[in-house]
Amino acid sequence: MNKENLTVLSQEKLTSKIFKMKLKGASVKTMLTPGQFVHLKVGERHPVLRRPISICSVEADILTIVYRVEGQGTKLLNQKAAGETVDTLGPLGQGFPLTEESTALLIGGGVGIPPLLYLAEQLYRRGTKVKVILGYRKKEEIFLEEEFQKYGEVIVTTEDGSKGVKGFVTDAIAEAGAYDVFYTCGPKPMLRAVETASSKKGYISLEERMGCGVGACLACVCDKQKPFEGKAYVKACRDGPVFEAGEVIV
Amino acid sequence: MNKENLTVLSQEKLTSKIFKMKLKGASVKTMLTPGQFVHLKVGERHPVLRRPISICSVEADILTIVYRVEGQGTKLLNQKAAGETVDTLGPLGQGFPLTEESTALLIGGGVGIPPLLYLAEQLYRRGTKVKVILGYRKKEEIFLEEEFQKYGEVIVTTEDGSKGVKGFVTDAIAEAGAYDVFYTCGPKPMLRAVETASSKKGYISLEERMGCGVGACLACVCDKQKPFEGKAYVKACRDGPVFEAGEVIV
Amino acid sequence: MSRLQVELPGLKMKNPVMPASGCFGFGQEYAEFYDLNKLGAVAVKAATPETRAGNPTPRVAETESGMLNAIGLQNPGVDHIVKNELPWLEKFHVPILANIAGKTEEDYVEAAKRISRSSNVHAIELNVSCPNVKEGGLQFGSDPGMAAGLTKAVKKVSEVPVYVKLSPNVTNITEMAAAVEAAGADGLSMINTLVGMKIDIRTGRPVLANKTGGLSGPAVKPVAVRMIYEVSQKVSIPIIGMGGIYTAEDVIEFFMAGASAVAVGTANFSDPYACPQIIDDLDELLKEMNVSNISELTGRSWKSWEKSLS
Amino acid sequence: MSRLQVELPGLKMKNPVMPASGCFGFGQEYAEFYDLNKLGAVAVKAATPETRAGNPTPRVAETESGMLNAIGLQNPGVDHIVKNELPWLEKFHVPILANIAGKTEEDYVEAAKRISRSSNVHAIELNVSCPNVKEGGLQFGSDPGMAAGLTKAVKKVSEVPVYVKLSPNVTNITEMAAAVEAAGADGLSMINTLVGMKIDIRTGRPVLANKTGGLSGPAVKPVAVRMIYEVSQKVSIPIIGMGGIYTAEDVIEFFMAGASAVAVGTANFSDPYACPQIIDDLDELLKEMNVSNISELTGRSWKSWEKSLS
Ligand SMILES: Cc1cc2nc3c(=O)[nH]c(=O)nc-3n(C[C@H](O)[C@H](O)[C@H](O)COP(=O)(O)OP(=O)(O)OC[C@H]3O[C@@H](n4cnc5c(N)ncnc54)[C@H](O)[C@@H]3O)c2cc1C
Ligand SMILES: Cc1cc2nc3c(=O)[nH]c(=O)nc-3n(C[C@H](O)[C@H](O)[C@H](O)COP(=O)(O)OP(=O)(O)OC[C@H]3O[C@@H](n4cnc5c(N)ncnc54)[C@H](O)[C@@H]3O)c2cc1C
Ligand SMILES: Cc1cc2nc3c(=O)[nH]c(=O)nc-3n(C[C@H](O)[C@H](O)[C@H](O)COP(=O)(O)O)c2cc1C
Ligand SMILES: Cc1cc2nc3c(=O)[nH]c(=O)nc-3n(C[C@H](O)[C@H](O)[C@H](O)COP(=O)(O)O)c2cc1C
Ligand code: FES
Ligand code: FES
Repeated sequence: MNKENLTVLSQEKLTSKIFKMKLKGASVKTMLTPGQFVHLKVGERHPVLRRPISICSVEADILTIVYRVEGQGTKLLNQKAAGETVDTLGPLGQGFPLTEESTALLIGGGVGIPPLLYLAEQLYRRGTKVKVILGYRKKEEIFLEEEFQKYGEVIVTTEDGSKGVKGFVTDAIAEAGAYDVFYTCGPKPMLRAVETASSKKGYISLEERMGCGVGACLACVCDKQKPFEGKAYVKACRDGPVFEAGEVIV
Repeated sequence: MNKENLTVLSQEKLTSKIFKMKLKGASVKTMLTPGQFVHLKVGERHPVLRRPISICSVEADILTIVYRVEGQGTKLLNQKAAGETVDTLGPLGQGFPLTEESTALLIGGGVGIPPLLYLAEQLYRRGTKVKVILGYRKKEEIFLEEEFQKYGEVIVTTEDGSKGVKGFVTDAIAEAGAYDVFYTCGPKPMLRAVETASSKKGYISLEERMGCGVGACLACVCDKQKPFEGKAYVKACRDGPVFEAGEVIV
Repeated sequence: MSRLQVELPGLKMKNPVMPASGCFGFGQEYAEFYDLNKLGAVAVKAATPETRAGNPTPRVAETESGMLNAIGLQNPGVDHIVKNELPWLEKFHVPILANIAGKTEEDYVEAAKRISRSSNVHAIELNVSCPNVKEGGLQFGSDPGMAAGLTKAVKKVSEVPVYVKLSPNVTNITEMAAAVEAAGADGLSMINTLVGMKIDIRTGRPVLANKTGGLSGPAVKPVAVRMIYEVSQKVSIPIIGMGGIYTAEDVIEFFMAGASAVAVGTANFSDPYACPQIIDDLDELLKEMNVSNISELTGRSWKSWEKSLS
Repeated sequence: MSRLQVELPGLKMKNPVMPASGCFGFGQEYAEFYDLNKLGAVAVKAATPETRAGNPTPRVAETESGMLNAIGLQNPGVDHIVKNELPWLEKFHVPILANIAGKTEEDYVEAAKRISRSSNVHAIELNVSCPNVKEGGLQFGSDPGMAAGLTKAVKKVSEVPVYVKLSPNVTNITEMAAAVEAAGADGLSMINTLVGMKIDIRTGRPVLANKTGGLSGPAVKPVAVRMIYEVSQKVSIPIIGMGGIYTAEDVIEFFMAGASAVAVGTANFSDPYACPQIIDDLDELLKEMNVSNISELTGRSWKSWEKSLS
């Protein structure tokens, strides 16, 4: 666990609300596992809490994150200009385990998409066949599609049908064909739907509201499906955000 | 009364803690009277209260203020770079009345010095003879001395004697020689000392902690020496900050 | 009816936003910034029967996301207010909520009697919760029996509806609210300020001359929302909500908690245009939310309803 | 003796700064950031006799300069804590303040009995003020008689000094403090969180699954300072002060108000290095202020003293 003031290299607008930001610093070299996240302090005194954002990709000492401007915190993040710094804690949590299986299906929705890019890259490098389903609300909100195409076949779904398959990500699973393992990240209803739709082994990444981000405050607990060794819960920030499908109650 | 986002033109360091800032905007043209102040909002959401800062000089639509970095608010003000804006309310309050007398003695201490510069300029333009006493703690903290020299004779005092007269501003009044009216601005103990030391007509400018800055909240009241028309108090923000010496209890 | 219109006892308001008592004087100063007709109502500064000089200065101190004040109910006395301050407000079509305070029950009764006869005073707000005066105020605000007695006595003499302004500095605010409702209060205002203090570490002394002061501003908003949420479920009189409102979103939050109108205090100091800005934004926001009248939102957080908003 | 050293009943501390209960788990996580020997003490997460699952999520919400939490005392039960959590802390030379909670007096007695026997537990903190559980907690924290009874019962069984952690959600905190002092409390911790709420206006529902939560962080600091200022003048047992402490200056402010040690909660979430940073800065600041031991500052704001500090 490191805390470092990473230097902003660039901000790039991907859609009306989604931005790609590049940050540079020594601690980035320790961000090795896709699915882990960084915890960002976006202002000096305000806001009080840090913001969890997934690692989207890493090249040497340069971290890329992709975030949606939602509320106060992401707005402040968006105001950071090149040369300014962002107090960054990370890498935090447990990321996606890289499978030994031959075909992996990655299913992402909304701001659950970014962490899958780093995963896609690493799987591709290991020789795993990568298939990707990316879910958006509409055509104008599509981002990162081309980046994923470098690593495998990409199916896009849009709720309004303005591009790709009309509907939700689950509507495209059949079209994706055979796979051995799935990885998914996105809003909870999507995670539930994917868990239900797939009988394969899989990994899900959960979003929970966080306090400390390091495992000390118990803000982010999730109940386990079956208590194991007396433990009935896990902490999304430390034991997760990635869990094996079926391990926790989503 | 105007509220405008003035554009920062420059920040210049005068001493280790004192800065000169130039701001531009249409409302600056209404800032005609020395001794008036502007009320600055230095952050978007924080801090909650505005900061009162005196008008130090005005040229066309360019306002100059000189401020000392004290706490949170002035620190944020100091971080504003050229091109950024500052939400500025003003001009507020009652400034220094320009005298008909022939010789004016201006006595300033610390951050009470800036408003006297605009006064010196206007008195000078009207043909009033201007004498100035500026009090500092030590040589390294001297600022604006040269600017005042354009309008009249300047005596500097330092508490440690490292430059000019050793001691407080009152220790230099005798040296300044004859005058008809005095104008003073600085910390309360200094104002009291000047009031006591001078038997001439004079005007003092008061610093009070403010809430609204416009006369609505009664945070900044000062008691009058003699109640007038039933009124026992005045508001520093609206009836002042400048009062005739002897009018209010300092 | 417009989206923004609300009607509370005595107060027919074109929108639910009024400046809070003590943060707007008697309106003259802010009238230099905008047309006061824009406002839903005006809550004027507290009046006491006699002239009050208030506390020594400093009277305000800033805190994180808030401020402390200890003005101490400075005011020229109810008669002076009725004669010299309120008539000026007559030129605006805006109902006035007249805040009154006192040391004894007689004080409140006296002030209520005199001010409620002013033609543009449409309701009275009993300030039983001022934390900045030594006597009266706070006691009435923390003892349900005393608050109820006071409410009854004032109701007897007032010619206009009576709102009781509750203090948050109590163990059980619902009990206070229920007591004054039973005693005949027509509405509630909540919350007044939380008692707080700031110490200047350079001098070792409290910043405020009065030592303690009332905390207001965004810092207290969660406490206000919680109290309105609790009280609104237990009383049937309307609540004027306040405590840290800065934006139209905040207004919606207070309505959803259980308010039927709101007051804006500290925000006026951050931005003199706070009230008209909030009113304009609120209209937009309600349009976006597809709400035909804001009063539909009152208590939304605890009422069950067919479908969620978005 | 160093500038920072303080001694309170049971707690011999090399500096007056400890992480606050519930904000530091049992230390393991923050030990990855720095050496816990740096700390003056550690207040560990509340223990109850039985395992508690706590509240559903979301359990935290952010507010202006503060946060709400409704963890709901989730903990593995006192026996598990004694067996599996506390021993790990033995390798540090840091006294432990063990926070305990319960629904009934028997619960507290049971927890106190068992945890006070742990070799590295140097004092117990009775959490009579948790706003996030349905039963117990808050009642004990708002009724002086009940709080006193509980204190007596726990004192009887505890092998270490007992601190009572007071709730700020009361009309008269001084009365509470006096009652537990009379009942034998060795010290006070104050303040716990203020009850608050945040509503998500998009859904119309409270953000927290528990609806209400406890407000902490810089927003509440003025309330904490005021309460410590009032209570410290009326009791003679020491106070561990907390509520919004983020900086060394804040620590000084709490001491001047009347605290003899401090706890840091929310600040750990903003910056995992908050505690060691504050400790380092505090040493510097005291040097600048020419203070030879920080305990000289306790109550400085209300005690008269020869000359001001600067
Ligand atoms: C492990 C993890 C990884 C994430 N990765 C990404 C990412 O790569 N890109 C991205 O755009 N978003 C990501 N999110 C969501 C992101 O954290 C929130 O959108 C962000 O915190 C919102 O902050 P705000 O100040 O803009 O919104 P506000 O609504 O003002 O935030 C208020 C509070 O709620 C919390 N909060 C609000 N929304 C969420 C949420 N969805 N999840 C958790 N906490 C929330 C905030 O952190 C803050 O404490 C991730 C969340 C988690 C838990
Ligand atoms: C009419 C008037 C004119 C002024 N003109 C100047 C000027 O030209 N240059 C300059 O450097 N300073 C001036 N001051 C003082 C200046 O307002 C304060 O130094 C400044 O507000 C400190 O803010 P801060 O956030 O840095 O300090 P903090 O101590 O963090 O401020 C906390 C609060 O206290 C208030 N406060 C602190 N010190 C003062 C003070 N001395 N007077 C009034 N309020 C204070 C702040 O406004 C704020 O509300 C003037 C004050 C007044 C009343
Ligand atoms: C400077 C100031 C003066 C106040 N004076 C009064 C008053 O005279 N009567 C009263 O009932 N409340 C008074 N209040 C309380 C406000 O009306 C309001 O209840 C409180 O400030 C919370 O709202 P806010 O956070 O929007 O300011 C005052 C508040 C402030 C900040
Ligand atoms: C997430 C969280 C959990 C807490 N859990 C406990 C607890 O278990 N027992 C307790 O006495 N106080 C608990 N508290 C209260 C803190 O110990 C402290 O009194 C309060 O947060 C004020 O300090 P702060 O503003 O520095 O956070 C908790 C606070 C937070 C934020
Ligand atoms: S966020 Fe604190 S334990 Fe996970
Ligand atoms: S600052 Fe509000 S009346 Fe002067």
